[in-house]
Amino acid sequence: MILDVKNVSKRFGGLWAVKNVSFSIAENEIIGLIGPNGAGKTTLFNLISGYFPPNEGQVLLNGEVISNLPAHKICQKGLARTFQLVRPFPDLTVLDNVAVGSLARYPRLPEALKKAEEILEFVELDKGKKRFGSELTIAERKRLELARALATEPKVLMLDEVMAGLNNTEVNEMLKIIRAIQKKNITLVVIEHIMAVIMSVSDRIVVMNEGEKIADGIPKDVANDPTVIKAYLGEEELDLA
Amino acid sequence: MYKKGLSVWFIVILLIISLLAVGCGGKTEDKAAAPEKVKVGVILPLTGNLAQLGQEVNNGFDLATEFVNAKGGVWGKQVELVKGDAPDATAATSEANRLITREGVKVIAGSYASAVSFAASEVAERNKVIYWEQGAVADNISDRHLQYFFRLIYKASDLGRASAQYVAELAPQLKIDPKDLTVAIMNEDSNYGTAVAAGVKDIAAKTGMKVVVHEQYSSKTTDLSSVVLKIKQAKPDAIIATSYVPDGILFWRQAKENGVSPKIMIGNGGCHNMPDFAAALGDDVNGVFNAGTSSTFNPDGLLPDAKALFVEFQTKYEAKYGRKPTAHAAMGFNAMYLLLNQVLPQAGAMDAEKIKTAAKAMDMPTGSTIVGWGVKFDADGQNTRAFPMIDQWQSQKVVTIYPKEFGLTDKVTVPLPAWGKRADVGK
Amino acid sequence: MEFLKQRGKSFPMVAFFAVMIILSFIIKNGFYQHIFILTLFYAGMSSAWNIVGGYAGQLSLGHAAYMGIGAYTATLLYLKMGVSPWIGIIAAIIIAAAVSALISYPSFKLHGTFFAMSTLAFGEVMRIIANYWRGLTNGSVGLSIPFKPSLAHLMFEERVGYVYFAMIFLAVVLVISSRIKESRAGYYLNAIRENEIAARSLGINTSLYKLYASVISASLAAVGGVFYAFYILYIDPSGLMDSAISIQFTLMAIIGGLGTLWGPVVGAILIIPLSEFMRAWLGGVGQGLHLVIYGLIMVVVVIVSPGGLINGYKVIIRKIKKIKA
Amino acid sequence: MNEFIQVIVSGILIGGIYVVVAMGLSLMFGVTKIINFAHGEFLMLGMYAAYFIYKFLGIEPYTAIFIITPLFIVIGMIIYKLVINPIVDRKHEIQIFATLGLSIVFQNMALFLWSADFRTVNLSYSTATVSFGDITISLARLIAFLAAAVITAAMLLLLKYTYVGKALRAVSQQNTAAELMGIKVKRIYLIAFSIGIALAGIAGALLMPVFYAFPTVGAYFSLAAFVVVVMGGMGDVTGALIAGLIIGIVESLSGFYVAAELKEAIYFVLFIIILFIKPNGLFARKEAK
Amino acid sequence: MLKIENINVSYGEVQVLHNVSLDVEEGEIVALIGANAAGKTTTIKTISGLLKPTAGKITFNGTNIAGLSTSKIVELGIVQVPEGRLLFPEMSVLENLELGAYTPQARKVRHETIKTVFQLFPILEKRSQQLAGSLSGGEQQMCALGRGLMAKPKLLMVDETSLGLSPIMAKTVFESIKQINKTVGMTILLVEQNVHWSLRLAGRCFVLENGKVVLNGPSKELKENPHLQKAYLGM
Repeated sequence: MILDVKNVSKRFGGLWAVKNVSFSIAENEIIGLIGPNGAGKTTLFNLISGYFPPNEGQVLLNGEVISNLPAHKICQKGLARTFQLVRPFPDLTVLDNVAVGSLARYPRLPEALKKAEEILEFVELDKGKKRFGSELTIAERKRLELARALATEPKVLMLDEVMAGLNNTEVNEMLKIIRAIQKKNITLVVIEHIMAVIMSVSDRIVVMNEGEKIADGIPKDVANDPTVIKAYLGEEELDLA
Repeated sequence: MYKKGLSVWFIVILLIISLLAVGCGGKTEDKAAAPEKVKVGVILPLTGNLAQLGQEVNNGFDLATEFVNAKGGVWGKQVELVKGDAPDATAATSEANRLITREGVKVIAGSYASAVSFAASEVAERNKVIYWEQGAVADNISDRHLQYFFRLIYKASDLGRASAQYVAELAPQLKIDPKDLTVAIMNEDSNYGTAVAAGVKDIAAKTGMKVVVHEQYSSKTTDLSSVVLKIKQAKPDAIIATSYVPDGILFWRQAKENGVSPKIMIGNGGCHNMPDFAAALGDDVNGVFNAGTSSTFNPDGLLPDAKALFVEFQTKYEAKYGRKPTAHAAMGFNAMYLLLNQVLPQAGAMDAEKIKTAAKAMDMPTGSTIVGWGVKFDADGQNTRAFPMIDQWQSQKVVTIYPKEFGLTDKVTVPLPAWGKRADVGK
Repeated sequence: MEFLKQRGKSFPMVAFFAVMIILSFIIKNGFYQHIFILTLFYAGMSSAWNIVGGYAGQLSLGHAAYMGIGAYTATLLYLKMGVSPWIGIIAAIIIAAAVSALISYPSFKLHGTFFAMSTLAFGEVMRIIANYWRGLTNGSVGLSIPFKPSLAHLMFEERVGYVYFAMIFLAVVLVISSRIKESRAGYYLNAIRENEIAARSLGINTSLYKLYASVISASLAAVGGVFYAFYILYIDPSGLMDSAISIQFTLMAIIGGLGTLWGPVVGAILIIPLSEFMRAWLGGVGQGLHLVIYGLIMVVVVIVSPGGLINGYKVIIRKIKKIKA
Repeated sequence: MNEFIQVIVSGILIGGIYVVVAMGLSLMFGVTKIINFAHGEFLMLGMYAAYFIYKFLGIEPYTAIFIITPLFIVIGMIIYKLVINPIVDRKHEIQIFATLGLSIVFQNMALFLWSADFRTVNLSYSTATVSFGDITISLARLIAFLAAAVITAAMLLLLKYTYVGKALRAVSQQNTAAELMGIKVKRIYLIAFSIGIALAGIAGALLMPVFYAFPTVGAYFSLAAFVVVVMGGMGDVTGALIAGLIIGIVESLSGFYVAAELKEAIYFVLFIIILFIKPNGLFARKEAK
Repeated sequence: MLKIENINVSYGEVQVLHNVSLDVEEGEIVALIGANAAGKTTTIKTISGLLKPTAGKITFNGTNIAGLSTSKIVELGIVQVPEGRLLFPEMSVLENLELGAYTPQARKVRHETIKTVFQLFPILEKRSQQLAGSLSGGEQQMCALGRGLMAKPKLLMVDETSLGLSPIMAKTVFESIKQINKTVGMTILLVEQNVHWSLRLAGRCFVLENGKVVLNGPSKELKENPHLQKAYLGM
């Protein structure tokens, strides 16, 4: 198992944002993490990536406990992430944005820039690489964010809604990129909203609701799980009269 | 990270502009080379925290120049003061450089504030220009053995010695042996206050007076109650204070509020002889002593020429500025007048070496200037015949009482009456 | 010289210093030389500030303290033990670096105004300590350095010596600045400035890099302090470590362009001559008039020019490029 | 023991003055998020206003507050329109330097117009005291302190019970939502700024009987006021009151028991330490996001 | 009632809305649906006057409101309940509601309005002295809705009410929206990510994708639309 999440909980004030969540990810899998808004997906990402420590439980990367390490250490150990609200560095160029990522592995700038160019080519963002982070469209920003995380050469890459706000063509392109990333032997954890999309790309799906894991399995099983349907789609027989 | 090729041209353009500015400046220098007027540089703090006293000195400088110009100027030419504003040492360096190299002055008068004097006189020395210091008192300014530096005023520690000495002399009137006299020293912590306090301590050690409290504070403070309380606790017979105007007012007001009532209160210039000080305290100012230069002593103690000038200065000053000259204005006048009326005519030309020789040759007895001093410079350019006088506030006016020959009155009130009962001091 | 080796990138630097050297031959008038020296000095100080304030985005308002530490260290070593200021520079660097490391580490938890205010308070504390610690610093009486011109004493008979020294100081700061800017550290600092959370997620030890920027910046400011002491030859706490001086460094970088290599230099080239000439022209006219105008210019420039002159210029270039494209 | 109480009392009194000066600053910051580095200069102008009103109209400073308040509201509006409005949405550093430039302008304008003389009004109550046993309290400082309490209370009432006050709080907490409620945010900024300036003017009038006006007087108080505002948790009225008193007491204690020269340094150090422990001020309820 | 014709909106140099047109008739519930960042919030921010369109026309009851200030638009009767609720966290529930009635005309009748709001959301009356920041998510959403109603709007725009709410809570909130529409006769423009809810709640829907309206029509028809099913319902 490359990533083990063991009984992780996080409390904000009196509320449990994440409650006793456990799952494991095998190498080179694509895991879909879904759930309605406010289910605790992003909080879970923040816990795993070291943005804040869990109140309870442990996270292990390649068998090593990482749950009390600072975020930068976790990244250096090979776990990278993107943010739901994209955070490109607005006053840096696209190339420089990605170079910040690749510098984690290639301390010398020329090499880092070369690697960054390669990655930009890989995500097909190499055309406008001299533009500033603030000048990109939403789709480009998402891709930039992905490229930047990829540039840190992670073993595990966690993507937080990289397809939100994209149109169909763009979603398909992104899916292509995600599959290509998988081919590079990188394990992926993907938070996504749109069921159809996540179903098609994931090897396995973890469903969360109100901070808890409510399902974990292959897409087909999960899609037919009545608890999931109820949580995710809401009660169909709602009376709005 | 960014293509810089073009931004460099931006800088180059800026440089060209500054080059042009320099080019224009060169012409000014040519103008200075053929002067129609006698140019004398002035460096004073005209802005910033020390602006008030700087302006007083400036008034004195201006009036002295008017006097001399009215009499036909120097060498038959009118005198023009070229002024530089120097609120701090860096600005002093700038202004000294400007006056010397762009305005071409050979003598600079200044500077009241010691930090300004330090920096500006250094530049003058390096450029072999005379620095004529009228009122900066820090001891070590003249310890640098500069060749072109002359200081008319006494050192700060000598001021402190004078006030402490006077306190010791008053002890018998309080029926206290000077050895049993308890003294509180308080001073603002810039070089002026610190140096004065050192002089006070020196005399205290010599006379055996007991320093029961020594408090130093920043003149920029908003509250002196802790200083006041400490002094109140120690119950000293005398307080020897060195303050600027704001903290001086603050201290005495808070002292009054807390009922601090020493038998003797003496200040050391800077604040305690300023009209603003009296305005803030009203009748409670009466009875407070001040050691320092005086502008209100008895001119009968002066030599006849000096006396005439003293009277003329007093009336003309009041006519021009609408108020009586302060000691700082008088010192400014004195310094500039000596320079324009004695030193430069004696030197015969605007040449630093000649001016230096003329200044070194000066030998004026005590009582020959409008502040009572004589003039005789030692090897370091320190005037050996400057001395502070002692004043007492009476009827909200500064009245000189010591040395005797300059005293306006023999009526000296000691001990200090209680707060609110000081209207009759000196009567 | 080191920076000549940097292929095409060093062209602006070479061009700049070529112009500076030419200027050093042209400017013979002492006052202009003095302004020239001050401009180079302030450009260096502001560039040093820019490493932490611009690159890393930590708006420090206490850098005069480091200048003071540098000035006092070298001056005291020289006056009390006869140590050459060249060695004093090294001592100044060590002490300033240590102090900045000590204060910076906890203060980087603070953001925005809170950080700025804490550095302002730090600067004031250092000034008050320098004033109070009379046994060491001679307090407000200040320290005056006797003028004994020689290269070993860092004092020059001809003012042009100071011009070259200031130029070397600026060159060193600029080379270090550009080296940082064009390296991992520079990228990391920029990333921290732009978005600290994202920076952390990319494997950047943000505290460490901020510390690094702070230490280098403080060390360079201390070197500037040594230069200042041996140029003015008199130092005192209120003249050297006043918060107004810290603010000057910041102002130049902001006027010129925060976080750009040349911004602080442009800022200094504009502000120093401006304020010096204003004082020269108007200082004797009316008390304070020159500063009223100086203040007005400052307000107007800050309001009108977004993000400094260099950035304003960049925006224009960007627009031009767009039209062309 | 008595001396200790006296020291504490003095501290509370000077703290009261800091509170008056800081209150306007805090309000401005809370609502507009701008730190007004020229606040001390508005205090200075307030002192001059009180001085000239006394000198030429014979109206005592406390009464002059009724003239100064409307006058300074107008001044505040003008300055807001000219300087603050253009920078209100800009970066911190722009705001800092615009207001800093303003302070240079005002300081030297005062110097140019009124010279560097120290102006005092010497009133019967300038040095009058009230005594409780051995403890003496300066009357004018006591009045300033009581005014601080009254101003704090008035501010709290204004903020709590009036629509304008609620709008001020709304804008300071969530300005987008406030705008969506139909609140003219820019006008609220204008109001906050004008009230802040008026409070600086009032502080000037309150200070005039105990202090003295001169061009750089603002700097003597503004640094302490900044510390109070930041420590109290930007924009928090009660926080500013408590922080002001803490600073005053610490200053007084350290001045008496340590050294008068170090008292400012000591409260600065305290301030830095507090920030290290509570990075958003002593009374910040939430972590700023 | 509200008519938007071909508006374009940009953030800086990035255009986010392209020729968006939509209309709302009096008394109906219209939903604006689409994925994250499709431009829904931008659209209603533009209606509220927080953003200015670079092209196009917005009329409300015949008045052109494009480019008017937000406060003016609120006075005209368009009120937005913003995404993320944006309550004033350190003010009480009551104060939050009172601030809703900021415009002069709403302020006059605020005592009556508040009664209606408390009837709709009894929990708010119970919590009226509590700080808004201390409420639970659902309560906060109700408070935000109540605050919007306090302005006496003619058109209430509700942005992402269900965001961050549990399904049960979301259900309650949706029910109350329906209630508001029914009892008060309030016109409502709903912005939602949750397509199921929107289709059930609204009479008509507009679907935004990448800043363009790609579909619109009565909810019943849209429900059968294969594109919508594929893109949003995972069918």
